[in-house]
Amino acid sequence: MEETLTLLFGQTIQMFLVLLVAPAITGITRRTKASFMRRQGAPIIQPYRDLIKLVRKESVIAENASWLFRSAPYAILAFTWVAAALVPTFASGLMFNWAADAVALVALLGAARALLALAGMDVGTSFGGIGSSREMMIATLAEPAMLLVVLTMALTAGTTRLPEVAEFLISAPVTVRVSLALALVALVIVALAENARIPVDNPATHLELTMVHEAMVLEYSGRHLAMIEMAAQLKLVLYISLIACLFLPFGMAPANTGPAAWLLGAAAYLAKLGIGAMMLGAWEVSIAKMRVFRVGEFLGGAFVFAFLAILLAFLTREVLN
Amino acid sequence: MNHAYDVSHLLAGLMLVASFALLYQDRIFAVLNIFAAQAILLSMAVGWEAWTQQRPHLFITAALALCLKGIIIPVALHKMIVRLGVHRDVEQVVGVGKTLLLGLALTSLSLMLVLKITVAADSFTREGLALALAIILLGMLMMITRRNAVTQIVGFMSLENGLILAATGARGMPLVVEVSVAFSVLIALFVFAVFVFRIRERFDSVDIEALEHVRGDTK
Amino acid sequence: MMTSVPLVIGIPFVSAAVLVLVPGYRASAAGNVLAMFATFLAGVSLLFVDAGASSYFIVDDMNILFIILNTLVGFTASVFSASYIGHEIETGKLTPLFVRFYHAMFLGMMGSMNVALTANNIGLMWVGLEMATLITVVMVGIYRTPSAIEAAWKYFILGSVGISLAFFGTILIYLAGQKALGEGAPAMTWSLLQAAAPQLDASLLNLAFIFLLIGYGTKVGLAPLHAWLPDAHAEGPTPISAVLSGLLLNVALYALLRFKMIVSAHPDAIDPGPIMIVMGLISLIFAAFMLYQRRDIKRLFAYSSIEHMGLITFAFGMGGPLANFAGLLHMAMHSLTKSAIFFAVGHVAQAKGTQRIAGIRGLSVTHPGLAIGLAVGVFAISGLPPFGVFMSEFLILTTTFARAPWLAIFPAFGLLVAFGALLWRLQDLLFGEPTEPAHKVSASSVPLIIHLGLVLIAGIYLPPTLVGWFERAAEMLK
Amino acid sequence: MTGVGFSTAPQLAGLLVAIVLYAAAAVFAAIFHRHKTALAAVYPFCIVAAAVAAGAGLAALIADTSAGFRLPLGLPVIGLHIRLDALSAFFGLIVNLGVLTTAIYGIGLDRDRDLSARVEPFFPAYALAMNLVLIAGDAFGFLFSWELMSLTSWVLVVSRHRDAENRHAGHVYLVMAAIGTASLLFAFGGLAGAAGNYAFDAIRAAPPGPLVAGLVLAGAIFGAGSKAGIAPLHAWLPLAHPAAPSHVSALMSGVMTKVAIYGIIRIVFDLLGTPVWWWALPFLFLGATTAVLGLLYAVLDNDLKRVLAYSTVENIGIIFVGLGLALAFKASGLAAAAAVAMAATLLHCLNHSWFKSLLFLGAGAVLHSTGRRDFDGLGGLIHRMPVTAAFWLVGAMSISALPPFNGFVSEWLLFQAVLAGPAFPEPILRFMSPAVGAMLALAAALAAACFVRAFGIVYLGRPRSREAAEAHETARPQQVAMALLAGLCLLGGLFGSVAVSAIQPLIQMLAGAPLPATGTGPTPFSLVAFDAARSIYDAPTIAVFLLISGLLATLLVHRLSGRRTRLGPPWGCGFPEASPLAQYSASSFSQPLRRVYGATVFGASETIDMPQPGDDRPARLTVRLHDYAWELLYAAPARAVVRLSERLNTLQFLTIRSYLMLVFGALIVLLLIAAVWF
Repeated sequence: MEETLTLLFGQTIQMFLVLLVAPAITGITRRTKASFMRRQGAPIIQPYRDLIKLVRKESVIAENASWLFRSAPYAILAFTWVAAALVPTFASGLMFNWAADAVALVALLGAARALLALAGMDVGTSFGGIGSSREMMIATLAEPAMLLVVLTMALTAGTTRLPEVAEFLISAPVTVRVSLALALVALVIVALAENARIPVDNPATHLELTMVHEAMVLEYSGRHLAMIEMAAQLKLVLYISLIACLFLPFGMAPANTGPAAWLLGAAAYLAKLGIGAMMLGAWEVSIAKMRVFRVGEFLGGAFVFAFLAILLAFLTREVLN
Repeated sequence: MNHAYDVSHLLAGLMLVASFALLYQDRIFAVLNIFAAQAILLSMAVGWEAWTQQRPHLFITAALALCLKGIIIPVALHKMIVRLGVHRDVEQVVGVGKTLLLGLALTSLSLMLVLKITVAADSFTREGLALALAIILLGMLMMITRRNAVTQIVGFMSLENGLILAATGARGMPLVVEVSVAFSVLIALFVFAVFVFRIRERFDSVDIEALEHVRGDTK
Repeated sequence: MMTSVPLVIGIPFVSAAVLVLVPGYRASAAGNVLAMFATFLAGVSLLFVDAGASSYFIVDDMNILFIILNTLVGFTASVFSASYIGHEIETGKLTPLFVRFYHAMFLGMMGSMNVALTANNIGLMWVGLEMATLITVVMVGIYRTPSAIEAAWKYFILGSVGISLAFFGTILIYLAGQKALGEGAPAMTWSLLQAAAPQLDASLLNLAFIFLLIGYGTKVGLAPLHAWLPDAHAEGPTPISAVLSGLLLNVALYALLRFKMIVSAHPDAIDPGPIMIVMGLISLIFAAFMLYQRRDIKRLFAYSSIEHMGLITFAFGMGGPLANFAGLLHMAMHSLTKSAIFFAVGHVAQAKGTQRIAGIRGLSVTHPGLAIGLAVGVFAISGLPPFGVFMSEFLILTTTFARAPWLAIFPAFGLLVAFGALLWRLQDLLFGEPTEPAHKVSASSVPLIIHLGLVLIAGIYLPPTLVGWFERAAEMLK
Repeated sequence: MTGVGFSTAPQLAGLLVAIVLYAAAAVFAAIFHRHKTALAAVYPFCIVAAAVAAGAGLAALIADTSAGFRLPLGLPVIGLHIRLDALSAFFGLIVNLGVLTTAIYGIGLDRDRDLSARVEPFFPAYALAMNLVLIAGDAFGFLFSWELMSLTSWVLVVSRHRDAENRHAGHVYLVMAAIGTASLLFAFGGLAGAAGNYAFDAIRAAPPGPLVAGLVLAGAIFGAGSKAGIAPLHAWLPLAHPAAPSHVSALMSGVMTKVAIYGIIRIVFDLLGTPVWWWALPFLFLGATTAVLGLLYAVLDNDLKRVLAYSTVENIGIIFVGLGLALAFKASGLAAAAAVAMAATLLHCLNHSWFKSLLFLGAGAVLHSTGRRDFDGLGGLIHRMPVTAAFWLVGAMSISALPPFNGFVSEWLLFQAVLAGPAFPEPILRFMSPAVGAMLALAAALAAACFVRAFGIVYLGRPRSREAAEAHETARPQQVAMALLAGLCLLGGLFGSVAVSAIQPLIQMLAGAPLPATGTGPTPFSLVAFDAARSIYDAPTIAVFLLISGLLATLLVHRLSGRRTRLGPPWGCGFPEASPLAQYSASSFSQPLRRVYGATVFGASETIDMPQPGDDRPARLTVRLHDYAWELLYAAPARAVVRLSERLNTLQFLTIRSYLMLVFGALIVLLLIAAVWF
């Protein structure tokens, strides 16, 4: 009983941790980019301010918007948040880590994406349509790649439960395997695409026919926009923690350990997030955005990598047993 | 008994020759005459069989053949031709030379077949059968190498001749058969006549090419 | 024993003779129906007098069903004719004199078919078939339109050639039997020949079978001997088309089967199987393709008859209890279904005033009942459940596949091609915007209902007696 | 007579009662077809029958009933065998639930507009035929009912016969059905053997040898597969399914395809004896390609009902993959994995029957109220038909395998099965399973894209036509039917574990072992594939989580914000378009996907006709796609047949003499043969 409570407590902590950290990560990324560009840039806490401001503003909605348009942001935020809360972050084996395995995680994100795309089409402007259609096209390439990566990891660890994967990688003496490397590359590409980062999309643009994610949310304002922004930031966190959990789970507090260990884990986790954010920033300044129809090839590459990875994983399994 | 065999063989052979003549002939009246001749030969053959086999009822068949095919039909056809004003010479589809060659081939085929397979049967039946088969095949050949309806009728009847020859050649075959043959030939003639006249009503020739411009299911 | 055979044969002939004298076509129509009904009763009574063989007639498991079927379809066809031909007079296509003539000949034809079916003497069998043929020749030409006369002429020439070849085959059979059974009648009695089959002269049997196959095959309508069949069906009066498809083809095939029994009972004689398989498949597939180009509705179904005769011949060629059973069943089902289809087609032609498929559209709108009848008929003949043909085709295909998989492809292919064409045409007839004119249908639809009802029942339940006949006949057929 | 004793069970009795009811309804409607009231009465009739049958099926499934008897009907001697076992029961449940909901939908049909003697009498007949297929205990009965099923549905397909497209669809459909039946005939011929053991028990007693088994397998896959709509034989399906009235389309797509799957399972898993590993290859290959191909068709098509039909093709592909995996695992002696794959397959059959019926019913509602199925004429319906839209959204999310709906449950199980792939002893299979996994992932993503597109174009945005603008919400019974199905989709999504444990006996029967670790999860509702340590999916917990976080978010936001909302014109980056036609259309939505996939799969080619400046004719963009499956497997053979028939047709127009020549020739040939032969 005692223990259950602790785990529940831990789970709750994680839920709010990710929520609190998310804007900061975006802030760090922006800041890094700014400094690489020799700009001063906004402070790291700027995203928090933006969110508050957005929430406080009145929200303007098109007359012909439907109930779906109004309710979508809540659902999107919920889906993303749950997904983010279920990825092992600072400690594995928390209360509800088991509830959703890797496959379910991908599906949760998929649900959020589908709703966002629908919301984009609701008002019936051509921009929304552009955004949704491109988003879904990108998804058709990114999601399989992601799933394959996850499956590769699951294969090496013999389970689709992320905590167990992490545990396995911590405990087992991991000889660096080609399949893992390929999977990592694929996952990074997918992460870039899913989070609408350069080179797939440019989070900082508006009024360009090249935009994808921003085009979908054009019609949103006020609190609705805030929630969508929040969801986007959560998603970024989620992906960074996923990469961390799958490829460098070190420092994560193992299952059934107390709050003491969690503090360490948390520290390690935050460090990873920070580094991830900075690397992202560095990457974004160092390369240019692609034309939308090159994206297909780019993500196709991710798919190929992931497929090779799982293929090799199967073969290595063959060697093992 | 031996010369019995010779005679029937001779007659049958002559009938075969007649069939060849029919194939060769291209003037319609001559065709009719030759057919009459073949019919008469047939009746003689049948009669001879009746005598040698001591089966008097075969004489009926002989008589039938003589009167009907030897006299009545040729005359009737002759009249018809005159009445209908059919052109007197038979257009052939295949040249006479080819026709005769085909005829020879068919004859040899039938001889080969029969002689080869009916080793068991007595020579008498074998010869009769072989020649009869040859005559039948030649009759069919005549039917498909001539355009003119009358000659087709003739060809068909020479085919019948072959049948009767075979039937009588088969020893002790019950009367029912000859009767049926005669019967069918009668019917045949009757129907032929009906048709020929009908055709006269509809088209102005007995040339069945004229008949074939309908051929159903027009596009 | 065999007290009712004389009746089965006698009634039609006698009443035919009477009808020739009866004035007034209505009376003769009624007489026809009456006589055929009596014949039907006589046929049914065959069930109760025990089967047996005399020197001229025979009643056994092989033919009893066909006799009954023959008389039944004859009866229904006569009912159909009564109303149908009446209509032809109203439309002035026929004169009363010709109609009297028609009914008399109808009876004559039925009588001679019964002769062929009951004959034990192969000569007699031949006579019966030939009389039936010659009478139908006249009936096909009865409309005296150019196309009708051409059809009859074609039928007559090919028919007579068939006659002669079949007769030559009969002579050869006699010669083959002569050695074993001595000269005279015995050597022409089927039951004796069958009993003494192993002692017969094998090589003569072979030659005989070839001639019989070509001769009677012409009547069955096997390709390439089929040429007379489509036109004869299309140009003759519809009841005659029904009888041709439903009965005459069957009778001819029945005769062929009798001889097949003798030949296959002989150890050294050739196996008729392969030849029949090949000819059957040729007819089946050829007819299937021909269906696509048909413009005339009666010719369409005539070709479908060729197709099914091919299938049946194929089945008997395969042999074996299952295939033979299926073949016999298919013969029965086909004659019921196809005659029903022709009844329906007759109605359609009268309703729409044309036989051209292009002139008939949207029947399901203007004549729903008729449309259903036609559709049921076509689906039944295409071997869809719940109809009897499905069972026979099921048996034929499965057993063929089980025994020679590669061989089973061909009949299946043929049937499917044919189905494609029939369905196509059927949809054209039933659906779309209806065409003018749309008269009321005058002819009686009772025969149609009776036939389709029987086919439906047979598809679901076969009475054991029937099955018994079929199984024993299949046994006889090897 | 053939080993089947007369053993009956209440469940079987119930099923038979239902069948009698169906028959009664059909006959009744056929007799009184002139009276609309009588026709309308068909549906309540069917509801009762379906309820009884579904109940019986469920009971039989849970009790693992096995009962049957023999009637002196059908084939002589062998007779007609009636048999009910867990397998028939499961699919019986699928069929009758489908009939139940569609019949409820039918109650709401417009008397004067929709009811006709061409539909109502055949609706129960169709249901009857499908039930008969399931309880048939011998080859004859099976094919009999199978063909009856095709025939009755054909009538429904051509019920709107004045439309030439429907006639064409009907023709293609029935011919294709006949071809399929023929190859099933072969399959059963091989199973029965020359002796003709057509009863299933007899077949089970003597399974065929390896070669024959291969042929039978081919026959079964071709025959039943074509009925289910497996690529590349699928081309008839998107023609026929949409042509029928919508509630019938729902039955054809949602239910009849499952009957076809039943046929395959019955033959391959039950009658064909112990499996060999390579049997799985065709299933895996065909299934994977079909799954992806079907969706690519769907995502590029612009007709609502045809899109649904294509997505049926895709789902059949997924089911095939499941079957293939189950077969492979079973043949390799990996019973547990086989059980997982089988569970996934069966669940997907169930789930697909639900959401596909739901989607078709929704499409029917749209078609009924707007009279249009083409995407370019729809849009904005969420305002006019909110209820339909809501339920359709549920259906769309389920079919895109998004949690917490049922589509995801079977998808998840299937991935678990794929993950067991490395255990295969045969290298080919070991190589194939990741490939299959990749294809499945691709299919899942495409499905999401496809249904976002469909929902967005039809229900969101602004109406693209007057009809759409004047649409009205559909009738109450239709809403009830959709509500039922939507509810099932949600429940199935939340409590998939319950369903799995319910079909354990069936899984045992087919895979050789039950699911290893059901009920060992943390909560009673957590779905466990192999063991709790390896993989868990706990839908209820996730759902609770979603609720909590959703509520939290709402609370948070509403606490902070003034909740002020103002309505204004759409922003659209300051370029508000006047005309609704300026919206993103269906084809523009699918353009990126077409760019990415079209060229490879459909040989897509774009030609742009851009007029010179000053030239006032409009610019044109024309896109050409090739449907290779149709062109090569349907159109080409049809053309060949017609051409050949034209050739042969000259034989109808010869002269009498040449016909005589034919006779003569035949005779001579035979004589020559004789001369050479002996």
